[in-house]
Amino acid sequence: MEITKAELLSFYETMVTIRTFEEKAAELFAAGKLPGFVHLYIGEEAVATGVCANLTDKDYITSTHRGHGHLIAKGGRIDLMMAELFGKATGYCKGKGGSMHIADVNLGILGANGIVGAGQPIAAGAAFACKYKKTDAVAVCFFGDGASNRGTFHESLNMASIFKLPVIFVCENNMYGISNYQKNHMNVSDISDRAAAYGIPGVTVDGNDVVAVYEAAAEAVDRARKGDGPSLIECKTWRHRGHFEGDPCIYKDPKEQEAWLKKDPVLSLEKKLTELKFATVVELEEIKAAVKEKIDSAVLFAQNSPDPDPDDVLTDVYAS
Amino acid sequence: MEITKAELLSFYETMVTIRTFEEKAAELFAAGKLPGFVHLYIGEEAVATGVCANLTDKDYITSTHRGHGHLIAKGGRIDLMMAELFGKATGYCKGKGGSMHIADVNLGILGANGIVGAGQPIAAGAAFACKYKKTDAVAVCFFGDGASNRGTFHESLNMASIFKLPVIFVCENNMYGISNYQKNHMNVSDISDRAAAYGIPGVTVDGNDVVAVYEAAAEAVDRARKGDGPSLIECKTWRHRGHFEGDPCIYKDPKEQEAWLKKDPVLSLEKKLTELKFATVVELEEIKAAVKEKIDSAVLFAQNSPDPDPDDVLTDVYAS
Amino acid sequence: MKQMTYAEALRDGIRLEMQRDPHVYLAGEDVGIFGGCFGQTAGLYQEFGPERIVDTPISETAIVGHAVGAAAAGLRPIVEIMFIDFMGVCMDEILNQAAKMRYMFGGKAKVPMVIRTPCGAGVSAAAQHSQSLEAFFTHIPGIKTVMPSTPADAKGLMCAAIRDDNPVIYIEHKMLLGLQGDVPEGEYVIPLGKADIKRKGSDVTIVAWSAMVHKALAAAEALAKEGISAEVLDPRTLNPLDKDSILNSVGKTERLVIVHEATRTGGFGGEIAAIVADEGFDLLNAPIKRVTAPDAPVPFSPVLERNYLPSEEKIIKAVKELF
Amino acid sequence: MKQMTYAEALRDGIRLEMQRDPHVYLAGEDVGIFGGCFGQTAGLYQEFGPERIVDTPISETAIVGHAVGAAAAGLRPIVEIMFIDFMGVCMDEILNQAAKMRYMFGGKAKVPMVIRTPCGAGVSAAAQHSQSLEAFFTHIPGIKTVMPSTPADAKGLMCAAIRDDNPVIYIEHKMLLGLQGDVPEGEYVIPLGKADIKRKGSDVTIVAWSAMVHKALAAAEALAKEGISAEVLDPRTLNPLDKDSILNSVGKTERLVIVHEATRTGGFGGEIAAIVADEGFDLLNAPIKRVTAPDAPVPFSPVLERNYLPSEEKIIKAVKELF
Ligand SMILES: Cc1ncc(C[n+]2csc(CCOP(=O)(O)OP(=O)(O)O)c2C)c(N)n1
Ligand SMILES: Cc1ncc(C[n+]2csc(CCOP(=O)(O)OP(=O)(O)O)c2C)c(N)n1
Ligand SMILES: [Mg+2]
Ligand SMILES: [Mg+2]
Repeated sequence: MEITKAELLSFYETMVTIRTFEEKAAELFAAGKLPGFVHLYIGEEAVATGVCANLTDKDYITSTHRGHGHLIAKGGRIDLMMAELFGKATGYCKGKGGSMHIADVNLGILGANGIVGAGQPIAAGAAFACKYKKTDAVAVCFFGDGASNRGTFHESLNMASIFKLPVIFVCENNMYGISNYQKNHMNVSDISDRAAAYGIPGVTVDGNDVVAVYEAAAEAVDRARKGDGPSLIECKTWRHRGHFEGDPCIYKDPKEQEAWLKKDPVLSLEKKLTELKFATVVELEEIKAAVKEKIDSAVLFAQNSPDPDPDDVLTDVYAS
Repeated sequence: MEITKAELLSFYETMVTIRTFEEKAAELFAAGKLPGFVHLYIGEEAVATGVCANLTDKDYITSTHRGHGHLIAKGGRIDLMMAELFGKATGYCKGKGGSMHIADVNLGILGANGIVGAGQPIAAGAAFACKYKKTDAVAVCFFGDGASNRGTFHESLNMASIFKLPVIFVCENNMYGISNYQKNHMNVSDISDRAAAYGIPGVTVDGNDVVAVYEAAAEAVDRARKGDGPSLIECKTWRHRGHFEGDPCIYKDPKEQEAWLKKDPVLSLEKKLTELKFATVVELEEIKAAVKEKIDSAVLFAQNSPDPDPDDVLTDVYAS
Repeated sequence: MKQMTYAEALRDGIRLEMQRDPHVYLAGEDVGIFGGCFGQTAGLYQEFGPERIVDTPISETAIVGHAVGAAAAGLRPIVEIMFIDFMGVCMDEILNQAAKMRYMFGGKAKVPMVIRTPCGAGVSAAAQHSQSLEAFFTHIPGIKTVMPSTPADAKGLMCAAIRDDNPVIYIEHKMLLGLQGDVPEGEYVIPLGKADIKRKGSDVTIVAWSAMVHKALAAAEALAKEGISAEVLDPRTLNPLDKDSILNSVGKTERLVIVHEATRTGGFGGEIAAIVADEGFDLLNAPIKRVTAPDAPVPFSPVLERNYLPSEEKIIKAVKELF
Repeated sequence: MKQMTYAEALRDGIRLEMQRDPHVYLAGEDVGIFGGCFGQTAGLYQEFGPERIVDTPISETAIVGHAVGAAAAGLRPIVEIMFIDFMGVCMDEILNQAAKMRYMFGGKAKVPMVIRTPCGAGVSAAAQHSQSLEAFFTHIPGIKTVMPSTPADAKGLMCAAIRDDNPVIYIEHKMLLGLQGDVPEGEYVIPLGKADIKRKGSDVTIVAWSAMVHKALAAAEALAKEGISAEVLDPRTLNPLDKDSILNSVGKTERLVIVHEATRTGGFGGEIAAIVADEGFDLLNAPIKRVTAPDAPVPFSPVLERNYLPSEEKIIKAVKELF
């Protein structure tokens, strides 16, 4: 499988969009403009991008507390996302959800989720629906290394295997569950090894290499669409920032942090694009500038949007 | 490791005690004398016997809904057990627990349990206490093939591995979770393969061969006592009867049932004992007769015991 | 009308809805060939096959969690949790996923799913197989809670629960599963949120649900002989709750006794008492009494279990205290 | 006496009990070096080391389940669940194991353990990180439930919870963690089950707990200016509940308003109202009012969250309805 120039450039645009969105969110949070918790995806952009490049609007994803990247990669609208971070009435959730609960069911985005590991059975269920309805749609579940220790992981992978569900479990192993280093929270180094417990394929890839992620996901998605059941893909990566904004990260070894910063997925892709002569530095700058403009206008949209009506507290509890 | 005559004969007595206890329970249940549900262990006696032969009163076990065998093998008193099955005031739980909740904390028996898979974290916790107190005691967790699909399995084995807890997870794979055949509830044939997901040793043994079970458990217990952490042992076995008394077992293939009845663990041990000339048929009959007498007198004890005082409903909710 | 048991009636409801809507399916442990622990689903596997009657592993978390995902993706799952006692295992999926998805997403998701589960004591199944836990669910906004007491209600409320676009906990009492009664044939839907006066009366209102309706009716019968006319009101669904019917009845009788099998403290009886002590305070002529299980786990021994459960006698005694 | 925050005070309680009894240890996610999500356990790791301050994987089921086993085997675990919202994940371990072990075993086991967990809204943490779920635990016989409102109570109740031989849910409100107050130094144990009158009054009793105590006090202050003397009663522990103190207060004031942050339906306010509507019916001179969150998940936007929460104004309004 040869990745085309167009594909690579589109990966780049997505990754830059995520990066810029997140940098903007960090800036806004630091300035006291965003309420609540904010968990940023900076450093992990290649995972969502490489995986979602294999999906269409008919496919489903479940996301996590660290969800902005997944949503953007799956086609979520950044203006509605940004407005939601501000808690505005125009946001994806009308201000009811915030960063941890953004969703777009029409795009197959079944939500960020504040409960670690909760997306795993939900993704299995969405995949169940895809299969039940005899479509070739699939579901992708994003989750962390920490989440792979939750019971939901075990039950969902087992259930998906038994029912041959078209679901891809994508573990974003950034080596930490908050402050808990992978070595201290599990005794295996490759989380993909856990796939064997369910009789499904498991593979580990460099999560900072968008092409590697894309290719592994392509294979798993293809398998799922053909009716051959679920897979587990572990993407080794690193979060550049604290667990949430405000976390001073005292638990991280600065040397390790430094080493990983050198493996920045966006910079690596820039290097690749220029080396392959798919783009000049100037062209890349143009892409970045265009993205920045989009993000800035999303912020403007959000800031100019009205707050929700306080009485809206009581709507949307039940469907009628 | 050579098993001695004395050891083998003691295994035999334990297994016959379990078998006879269970046959009596079946008879009493059919006669309408026992309230509630009764889940019998007939056919699986070699597992509890082989494992518990490695334990002392200082060690802990957690049991299941199918718990009589574990309790007897760990030294539980059959008179108090039988009285509990009848719901009498003299029973292990003063009539409050019944078959599914018999315990003897002084003997390290942390209870049968009506929640499938609930014993797994409890056993890990008991092992945590053993280690914390710097004793060399261990904990054993018995559970079924069905229970190995619960999230508790995953979380407990992972936690036990990380903390190097002295706990042995003993999976009694009788190939069914109620009516659900193993092939339909998981896509691995050896449940011991799941140990790799936690970086701990896993082994599968013939669960109808008490010596094989004993030896595998001896190694795991030894490992645990030495501070080398947990293990998973899968014992392949078969329940001769329905899931609970009254279950007509329509889901079982009669041929498979027949084949397994031939592998009856009690009969196999009898054969071995006579072949090794450790006992004559007459001597074995004597053991059986003695056991039968003990069970009968336990039944008498139970039947002659008083019911609990109805007002006892309100005691024992809290420790004071 | 047809004579059916409560279990047959709820199954009839499932069957009709499955025939009507191909998006409805049933999943759970041993719901297929085995037909459910109390035979509730017997025959459905034969009729609908393994794609729509799905045996699952022992994985309650994944059972309920998968239903949330399937519902959000357009299906209408019915899942069985074998005993209500096991709902703790999948509580996060109920509390934080099923119940909140719609709200958190700003109204942009629909989670139509039913969790069927048997509750109740009476068969010496002891502390982990006998509970009445409805109060957990009534404290979760976003969830509806249904507790039928008769075969007809079991059918009509099952159909309504399946058609509802929200997560519904449908609680079937294990002591009622064999109860016979007249059940309308064919389509029969009882709207959620409508109480039923199971017996008319003028001196005291007894609010009771699920199995307790029958104990309340027996008590009312006995009380009638002593000249006390008790009205027995069955809310049938606790959420939505038909508050108006309760207040109307108390307006007439001026006295209220609430009966539930759940343990007393924090039971749903407290909520009903609180509503009436606020909105119906001026209607009341006497204290509000609750007849419930005591604050203890359910004991095993029949002798203890009998004393544990609310009874006709305890209801009669509570009613008489009001006169 | 020493000035401390609520978080420092509860930590002081943990520290003292850990110094006193080597069987006490603390386990949970990120309780070590990280010091807890809100800094509650900061410094304990340095003082007691990794054997007694134990970082766990993200496995709430195993965290609580292991505590049950460790407690039954002779230790006295304190475990942290990072947000009360996650208690659904480990509900079976609480409901069917911790709470029932002693009873099911006929009184022959002891399960001394504390589950610490922060509750409450106010920081735009949205629906899955802001709940007040105490009513779940008050409906589980075998569990005790503690909800301190001040630094001193936080310490005294923490020590009592750790010394108690039963499973105790210790709920710390996240908006109170930074609250300063006078705290007794050294050993300080407040017996579970003793309410505290946080303000004396004669015209109306306001029962409130946790963060709501402070809103009730503010309302009482404002009401005093209008000539209404409100008594603010903080039960401090919901189970055991100091029923007598509540009835005594209502006996004096003849009016009752209950304030809690949890959603209304099925909240513990219903239980208190029910008790008073039964045992204190003759004392009452007016309906019993509840001021609570509405029956909805907690919204994210500050504008919505503010309207969602009970406030001084809402309490004042409810009180005035009684006159
Ligand atoms: C069930 C549950 N437990 C704990 C938390 C608190 N928490 C939020 S994120 C997080 C760490 C998750 O680690 P991981 O899965 O590796 O994802 P990452 O944050 O590294 O992306 C924790 C413990 C939670 N939200 N839900
Ligand atoms: C959490 C939970 N789910 C379901 C049940 C109902 N149940 C009781 S025993 C059982 C089957 C258990 O299978 P397995 O673990 O293989 O043990 P076995 O009965 O074969 O000994 C089931 C589903 C339960 N008690 N607890
Ligand atoms: Mg991580
Ligand atoms: Mg089995």
